[in-house]
Amino acid sequence: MTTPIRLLLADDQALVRGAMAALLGLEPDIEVVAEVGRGDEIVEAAQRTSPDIAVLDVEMPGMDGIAAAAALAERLPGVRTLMVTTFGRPGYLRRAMRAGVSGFVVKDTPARELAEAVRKVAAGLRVVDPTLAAES
Amino acid sequence: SRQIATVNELRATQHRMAALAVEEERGRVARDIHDILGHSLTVITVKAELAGRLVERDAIRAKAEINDVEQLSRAALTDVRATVAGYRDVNVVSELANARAVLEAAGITADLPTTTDTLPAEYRELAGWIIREGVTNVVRHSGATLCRVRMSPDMIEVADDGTGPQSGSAHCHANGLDGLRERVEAAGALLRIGTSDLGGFSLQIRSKGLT
Amino acid sequence: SRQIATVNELRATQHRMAALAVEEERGRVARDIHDILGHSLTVITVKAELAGRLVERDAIRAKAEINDVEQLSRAALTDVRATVAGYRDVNVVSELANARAVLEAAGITADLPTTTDTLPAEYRELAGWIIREGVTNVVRHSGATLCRVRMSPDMIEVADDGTGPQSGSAHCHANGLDGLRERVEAAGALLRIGTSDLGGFSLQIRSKGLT
Ligand SMILES: Nc1ncnc2c1ncn2[C@@H]1O[C@H](COP(=O)(O)OP(=O)(O)OP(=O)(O)O)[C@@H](O)[C@H]1O
Ligand SMILES: Nc1ncnc2c1ncn2[C@@H]1O[C@H](COP(=O)(O)OP(=O)(O)OP(=O)(O)O)[C@@H](O)[C@H]1O
Ligand SMILES: [K+]
Ligand SMILES: [Mg+2]
Ligand SMILES: [Mg+2]
Ligand SMILES: [Mg+2]
Repeated sequence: MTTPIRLLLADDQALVRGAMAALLGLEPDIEVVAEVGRGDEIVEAAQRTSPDIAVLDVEMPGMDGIAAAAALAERLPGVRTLMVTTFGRPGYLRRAMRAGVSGFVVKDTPARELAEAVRKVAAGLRVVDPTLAAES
Repeated sequence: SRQIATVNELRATQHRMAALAVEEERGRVARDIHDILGHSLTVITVKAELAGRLVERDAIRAKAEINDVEQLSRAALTDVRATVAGYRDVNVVSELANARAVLEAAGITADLPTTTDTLPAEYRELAGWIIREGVTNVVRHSGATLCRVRMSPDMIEVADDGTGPQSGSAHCHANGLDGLRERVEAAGALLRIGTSDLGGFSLQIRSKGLT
Repeated sequence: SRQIATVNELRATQHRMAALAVEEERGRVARDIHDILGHSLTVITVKAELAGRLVERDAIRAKAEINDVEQLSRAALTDVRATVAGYRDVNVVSELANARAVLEAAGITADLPTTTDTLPAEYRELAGWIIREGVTNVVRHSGATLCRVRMSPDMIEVADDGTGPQSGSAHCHANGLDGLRERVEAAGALLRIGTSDLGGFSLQIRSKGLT
């Protein structure tokens, strides 16, 4: 088997973060290497753990996930980003695309689809949830 | 004609206020309540999925996740019932939504939790009370520019960056904090009043284990 | 003292109306929340409890229950999303409903279309915007007793019987009508401001063919 995809997960909702990390960790080809609860801790955690992909919540204290994605794109351009959110609010998708993210899906995307989205983004493809495209 | 001018002015104010009240109510409170409930449902969904995946390979962890789901949905249901009961009951969700509206109207920056997941069922009404009294006090007494609400499983705090507690400044009819203390102690917890790390007033509920 | 009596009476009315408007809106929000979440959360709670009991003795049934919980909470979340979006989305139907509530709260007679059938798809969002801004302006600026909304396949109008347009009366931060004009022109139509046949202000969107 090839080396697993290294994944950083950022979400301020600790219970969601824990469950998502466990779900993604169940996938044989994914390894969760960092979990953070604040937007302003993302770049540092990524520098420390060198993930292949960062899965970022939008609404977080310290710095929102879209700004964090822009910071990652500048400091660690090798890390691809997948945004997750509970609500797609106006402007999110547009801002996220401008910040250089590779994907944007809702947080409750079924785990197998989420893992599929992670694989696609890690492989350099784009993933956008159609419900979010409509809401944003 | 002076009277007519007054009447017209008042009528204009009246119209403006009614329209604004409706707008505000719709825009903020409703959205905040739905947001918070939306976050609860997100946790429930993700944890239920995790439980389903674990059930065949690790029954003990699966059971722990299922228990969490039950607690979370029960808590959310309590909030929904309280919210629907004509806003009569105090509950953490609608008080957070109201806090945002009140602080915004007062021009005070609000730093509020977006979810109430970690709060156990037995503290959800108390949390509503401390938020209501604490935020009202911030608006009325603090001179603050920032009000922050924090919650953990055994602590709830309303803090500001205003003048902080002053000795002997309570007016003679003050009973907001006394009433709150009674409620908190009746629930077997403790009320702490002090200076916050933001430099102003801090109002905290702490579970007894923590003191 | 007669003036004071008038002032007091008006103030009382004003409070009553604002309170009513808020109450109504709360009632609507409460109904939404109840309908969407009350039932789902009850079922989720019961099924989670059942799954917890089954997990050690019948993994297959436990798994079926927990899958149901997942489906139910995801569906409820979808509904909450739609509701939150509904508080934001502008469309002709919800703006007409809002207009009725706002005008009633302000004590202005509302003459509104009862159907929107004749309005073509490409004007339905625009119609929502002109109704929202036009009615807000009637409430805030017109001093009117009557507000009328008319729609035909190529025209939408918000008219009132108030003071009408006044030269140089726009306050310095006004941008409601400017913003509306931008939207309307971006959609290839025209915004007209003038005096209505009711004697007050008229705000119209007209398709270009009609000018
Ligand atoms: N956030 C705050 N910043 C500064 N002072 C405060 C703050 N909160 C409360 N206080 C002080 O504590 C006093 C007591 O507060 P308390 O809530 O008991 O009474 P009150 O707000 O004055 O009256 P009420 O009975 O209407 O609540 C206040 O009068 C005020 O002097
Ligand atoms: N129905 C009306 N009756 C009388 N005057 C009106 C009416 N509608 C608008 N006006 C006048 O036109 C001006 C510009 O309206 P506009 O909606 O652009 O700004 P505004 O309502 O004052 O501010 P904003 O919409 O930006 O909050 C108003 O300030 C008011 O003087
Ligand atoms: K793994
Ligand atoms: Mg968040
Ligand atoms: Mg008080
Ligand atoms: Mg306006």
